[in-house]
Amino acid sequence: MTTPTIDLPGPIFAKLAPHPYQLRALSRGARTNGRATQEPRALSINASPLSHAHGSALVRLGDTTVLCGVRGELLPVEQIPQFRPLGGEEEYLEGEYGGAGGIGRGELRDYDLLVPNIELATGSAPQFLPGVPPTALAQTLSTRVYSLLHAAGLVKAGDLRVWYRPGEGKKQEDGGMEGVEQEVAEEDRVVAYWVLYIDLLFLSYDGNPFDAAWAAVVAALRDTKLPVTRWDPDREMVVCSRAEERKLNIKGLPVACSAAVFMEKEQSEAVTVAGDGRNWILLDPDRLEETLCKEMITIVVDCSDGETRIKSLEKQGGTVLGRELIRGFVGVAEERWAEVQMAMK
Amino acid sequence: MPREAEPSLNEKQFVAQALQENLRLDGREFDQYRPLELSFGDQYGVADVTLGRTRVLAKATAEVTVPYADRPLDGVFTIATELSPMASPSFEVNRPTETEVLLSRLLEKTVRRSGALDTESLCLVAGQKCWSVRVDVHVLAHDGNLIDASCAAVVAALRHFRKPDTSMDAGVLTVYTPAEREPVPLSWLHSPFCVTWSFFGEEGDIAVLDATWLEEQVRVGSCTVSLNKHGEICQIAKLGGTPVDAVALLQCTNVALARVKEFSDMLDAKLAEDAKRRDKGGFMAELRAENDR
Amino acid sequence: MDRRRINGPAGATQPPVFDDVVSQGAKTVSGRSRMPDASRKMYLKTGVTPSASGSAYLEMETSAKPGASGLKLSCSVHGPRALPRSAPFSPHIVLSTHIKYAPFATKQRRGYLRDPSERDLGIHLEAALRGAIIADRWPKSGVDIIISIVEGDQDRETSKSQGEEAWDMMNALAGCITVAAAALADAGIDCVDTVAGGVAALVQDGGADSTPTIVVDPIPSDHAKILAACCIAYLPTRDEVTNLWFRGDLPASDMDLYTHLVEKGILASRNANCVLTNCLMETIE
Amino acid sequence: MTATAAPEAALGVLPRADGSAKYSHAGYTVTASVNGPIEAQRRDELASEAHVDVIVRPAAGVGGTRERHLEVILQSSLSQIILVKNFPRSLIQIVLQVEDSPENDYVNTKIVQASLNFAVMPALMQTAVLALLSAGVPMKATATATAVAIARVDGAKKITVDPSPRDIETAQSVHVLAFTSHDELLLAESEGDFTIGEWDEVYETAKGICCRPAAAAKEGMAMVLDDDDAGGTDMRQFLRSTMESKVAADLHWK
Amino acid sequence: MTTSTGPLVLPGEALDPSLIPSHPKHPLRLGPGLRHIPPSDIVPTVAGQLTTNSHKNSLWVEANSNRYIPQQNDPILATLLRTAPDSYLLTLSPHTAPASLPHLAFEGATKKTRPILSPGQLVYARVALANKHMDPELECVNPATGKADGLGPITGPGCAFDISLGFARRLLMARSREEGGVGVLEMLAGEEPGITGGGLSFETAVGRNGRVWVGSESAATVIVVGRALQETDRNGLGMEGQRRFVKKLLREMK
Repeated sequence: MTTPTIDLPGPIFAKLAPHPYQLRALSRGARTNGRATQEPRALSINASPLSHAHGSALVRLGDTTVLCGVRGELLPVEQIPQFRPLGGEEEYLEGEYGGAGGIGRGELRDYDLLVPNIELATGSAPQFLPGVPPTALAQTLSTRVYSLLHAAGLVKAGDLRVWYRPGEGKKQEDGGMEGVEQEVAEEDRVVAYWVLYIDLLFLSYDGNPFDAAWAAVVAALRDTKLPVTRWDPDREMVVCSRAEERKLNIKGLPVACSAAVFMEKEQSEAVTVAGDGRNWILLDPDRLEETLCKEMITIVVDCSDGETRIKSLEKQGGTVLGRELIRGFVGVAEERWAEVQMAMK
Repeated sequence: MPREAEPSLNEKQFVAQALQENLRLDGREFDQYRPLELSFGDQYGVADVTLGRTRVLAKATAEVTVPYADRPLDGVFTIATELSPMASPSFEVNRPTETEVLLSRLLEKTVRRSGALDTESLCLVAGQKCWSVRVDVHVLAHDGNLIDASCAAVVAALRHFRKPDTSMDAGVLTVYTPAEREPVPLSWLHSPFCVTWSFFGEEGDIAVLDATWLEEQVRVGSCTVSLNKHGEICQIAKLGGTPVDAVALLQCTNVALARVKEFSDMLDAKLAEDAKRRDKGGFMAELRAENDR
Repeated sequence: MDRRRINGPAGATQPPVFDDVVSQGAKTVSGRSRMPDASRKMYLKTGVTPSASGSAYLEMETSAKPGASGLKLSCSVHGPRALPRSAPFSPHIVLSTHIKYAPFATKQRRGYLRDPSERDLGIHLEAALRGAIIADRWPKSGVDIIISIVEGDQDRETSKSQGEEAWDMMNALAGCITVAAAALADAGIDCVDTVAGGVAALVQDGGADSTPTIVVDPIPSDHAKILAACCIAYLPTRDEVTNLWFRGDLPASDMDLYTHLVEKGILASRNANCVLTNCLMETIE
Repeated sequence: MTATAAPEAALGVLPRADGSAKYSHAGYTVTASVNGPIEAQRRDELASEAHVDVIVRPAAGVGGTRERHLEVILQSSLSQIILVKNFPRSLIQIVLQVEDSPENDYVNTKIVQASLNFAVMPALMQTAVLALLSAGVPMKATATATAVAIARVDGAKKITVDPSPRDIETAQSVHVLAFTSHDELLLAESEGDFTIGEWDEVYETAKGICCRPAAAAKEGMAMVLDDDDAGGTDMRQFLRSTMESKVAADLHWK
Repeated sequence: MTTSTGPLVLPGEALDPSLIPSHPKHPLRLGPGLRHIPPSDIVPTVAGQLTTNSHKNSLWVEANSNRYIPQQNDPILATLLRTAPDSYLLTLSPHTAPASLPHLAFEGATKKTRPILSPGQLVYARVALANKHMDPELECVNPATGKADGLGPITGPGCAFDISLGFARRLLMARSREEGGVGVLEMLAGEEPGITGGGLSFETAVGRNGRVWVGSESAATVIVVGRALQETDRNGLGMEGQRRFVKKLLREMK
């Protein structure tokens, strides 16, 4: 495909032939949305806009607007079929954040204490009309948020445990698997868990949903305050105090940074073969750009404690982004991190 | 929706005519099964059954769950049959076809309703906790007679399966991981099998066992008899099709019994053989468990 | 179990139970701070969803009572667009309205599947708008009007203890009508007039034998008892009511009570209409 | 069964599919069927190229959002190596049935919400590629994939190839990488906590497994069986030898 | 023997230039399984054995598969799906878009004399037109001579059997016994000394789309021939194996 010689008005050209349109813009040094290739949209975060949720955040990334509400509900241990009390509190201490520095471990995952879900079908964009089951995109986003929540160990399992301490303070020096067998009523024990329902609602969709959604999740969790709880032995239930609330201890500040690769050749045909043309890496792609790009990358970094830790790296759909480009992209992500950190304040 | 390819008129006519001459395209006798092969996976509860070019994989699993309110003393037992496009592009996920519905119903009646598995033994804490045993049936290749093959696979998988060991003391339930204690078999009451007859000819007077996909598309009717080696019939299903003489049906069930006996013996043999193979493995597991403590 | 969503724990989770509510079941009446005819402040903004043909966001000033927050609505309009080939011929535009509470919109967590009350709201909204749109301007085409109730008007606990969710739904509906009208205008879909919603209620604040009074834009938690209420969709310049939803029972003593109630409802929607027109003016300038 | 065993594969295991493969490695066993090019349904018909449809089915329980995610990743990667342009408006359907995944003896797994760990990805990718080859679907290149985990074992860093579920539990980060036969990075998925330096090491390790130069491999079939963690299995050579035996069988008559 | 067989090639692999034939006069002809990437790259797209014919100066990848992709002039065995105003629609292989066969593309067919075919009818035809952007078109008459050359609707007792595409190709070879290594037909026809009970009378029509028609008055014969062909194909029987199997079949017939 070549750029037509007749000069159509932008919008029409964009509609008729989006790819050449974008290509022409890029060869002139800017994207169709006027941004430079490595220029993200401004990110604004506004904390606790909701009053019924325990924590919430509204995130705007250009014309992408997502609202996240975190709500805690209580899960009594007898409601957990596979529940297994560990020994004394010491046992719980190892593996606080999603467990033993490892991923996919501990109560958070075993008991499904974190329940993120993303709703796109709010008319947030013409292709997302309600009344249909979640699209593959919505499901993929939910899964990515879910995995990252656990992998990044954002939430502390300890924050979600509800203890019953008959003899306040006094502790048995007894742990280990066998500790389970002789469970004494008087021992301190976990009676319930908080389950965090993390619901994300897209009010407006203009590309790069993951970065926006993840920022909203982090902001909402940082904003989350759960009521202080105690176990009422007589009524055998967990009672919450209206007065006292406790903030969650959120570990670090992981920030997601996504980009898409725009190929000169509209068809990915000549991949792997010499002369597959120029390509541009578009940071924070918008809706139009997403439809024109096959290869995507998302890096989640956390620079809170000095050095850059990577929490997640996802690259798929192409072969342009090799080792060097990815290394370079980490730098871009670091810059993004600083910006988002400011927005979080 | 890509529809299933119909065989040509010529083929249909030929199959029918050949049967009239006591001939089957693959040279089998009317009451002869294709070679049935059964193999178990590395893990407990995985059975792979092939019947000629038909292949079915069944996997049994168990997890602790909350019993149904109306049956506090029973465990949960489900058989999931979801045909994927792997069997044929004409199957779509989340779009049950008639084949799929029929299959799951027959398995339900044959295995579940016939009480092959003692569901009361799955109860852990009355009304609170019980085992949920689940068998997933995966049809990998479909060249006719899914029902018989699937049923054999399900029964084999469940007989082969081991669920985690548990203990109750001081009202506290402990479910042991395989590392802590060797898993234990299900309490199994009897092994039913399905035997499906296909009928051909105007009066459906030609009865054929283990029809191939081509034969199934030509047949005028079919009848599935489910029974165990003691000759106890769990169900008989003749869903529509050309009416068939009752006496002939009886004859069918007698032949069916013979086949089922063969299946049972074959399964027992295979299980024994597999147990021998695992014996060492089991011992290793014990050791592993020891070290863990 | 929904295989297309992340389902959380198998066992049932319970919303927190608070020490105070456990003891006292009776509901606290904060008392109404506004004049009977005054509606709450309303914030309205169009064009919040650029990729939609039209959109609007509406927010109601939060009432004094803690825990009970204001109404927050987001509406997007898609279309008019050609109906699918399968659809039967229609000489006029086909409205499809869709109202959904966000999971975090209310005290009790809402599911993702639409419940009957949400469907009802959708039907009322459809009726209210049909009277306003010049439908025959787009034969064989359809338009989707989608409203997310980001935050419900009332905390459901109280409304539950009252056993009268309907009052909340009426307030919600009034808001939905107004925000939808704004979004339609933003989408440039011709209407005969700007429709807006309003609620009026017959309340009894001073015990059982006190004389009931009529207030506009009621907040259930402000009042001891709501006897009846009506939600009205109203076209001011044409002086037409496109949808009227009445609920409750009126004392037989006063025959005109119903008429008064409706009049107040119209007043309420007039109030809303001012905000609406102002908002649209601004966008034009 | 054991995670260190060399990969095994059989082609054409499903008689009625256009192409099929059964692949077991690192405790995973996956069977794949490929059908196509066949007629695409209206909704996913593409005017200028074939629609690649990937379906991932867990061994037990119903598939959920996690499976959709895996499907999306595989779909976008495989359509890169398949010559989709050759078959406009058609469908190439790949069904991946997980038969076995390594069990973690230290946990009792949950089934109802089956959620495949993404360490299954290499097995899925490899099986899909083999099935595509067996179906003779025209491709630009082949691909090889592997999984790598980084763990801290008493302070020291330990890189594990083809980690077991136990390894993954205790790992600090887990990585899945896939390369085309032209040594290009086709897919990279990592989660956990790591530095770019660590990722580099992972990259090197993975590349060593997926893209060992043929020259090195030529030093005898022994390479296929070698599976020490240092070198790891030579996936490319494995692919080659698998296809060699398939083609030899097909062309026995020559 | 002008055709020489090269090494195994995988999609995307670079070819050893020495393997590419260079005939002074004839232009280089690329067969199936290869694509030319301008300017001068020749790259395999399927896994198979690189085969060259120095005489024709042609080069292709020998492989076997099940999914038929229409090629011009291929003889095929198709099933009639339905009748369109001026043509018949036929299926070449399951789940693919139907091919069209004009009503007048039969020997001596006119509006009046054209054969009337009913759905399900098997037709032996030739692919007249095939390209990736259009559904294929068939003909039952040689446009040059106007003769049927044995093409047309298949009548008379007999049955069609599925075979692999590679096997169909072998059967269609001019000297299928010597080049293709298929001897069962001669053996059954009793043209092979040392095989008693042969001399069966039957006819066959081989379709490139992996279907072979066996016609005979005796159903038993049809079945025996069909089984012999399928067995030879599926279990890759060599000459000796074929001989043994044929003997077995003939014994059973008694």
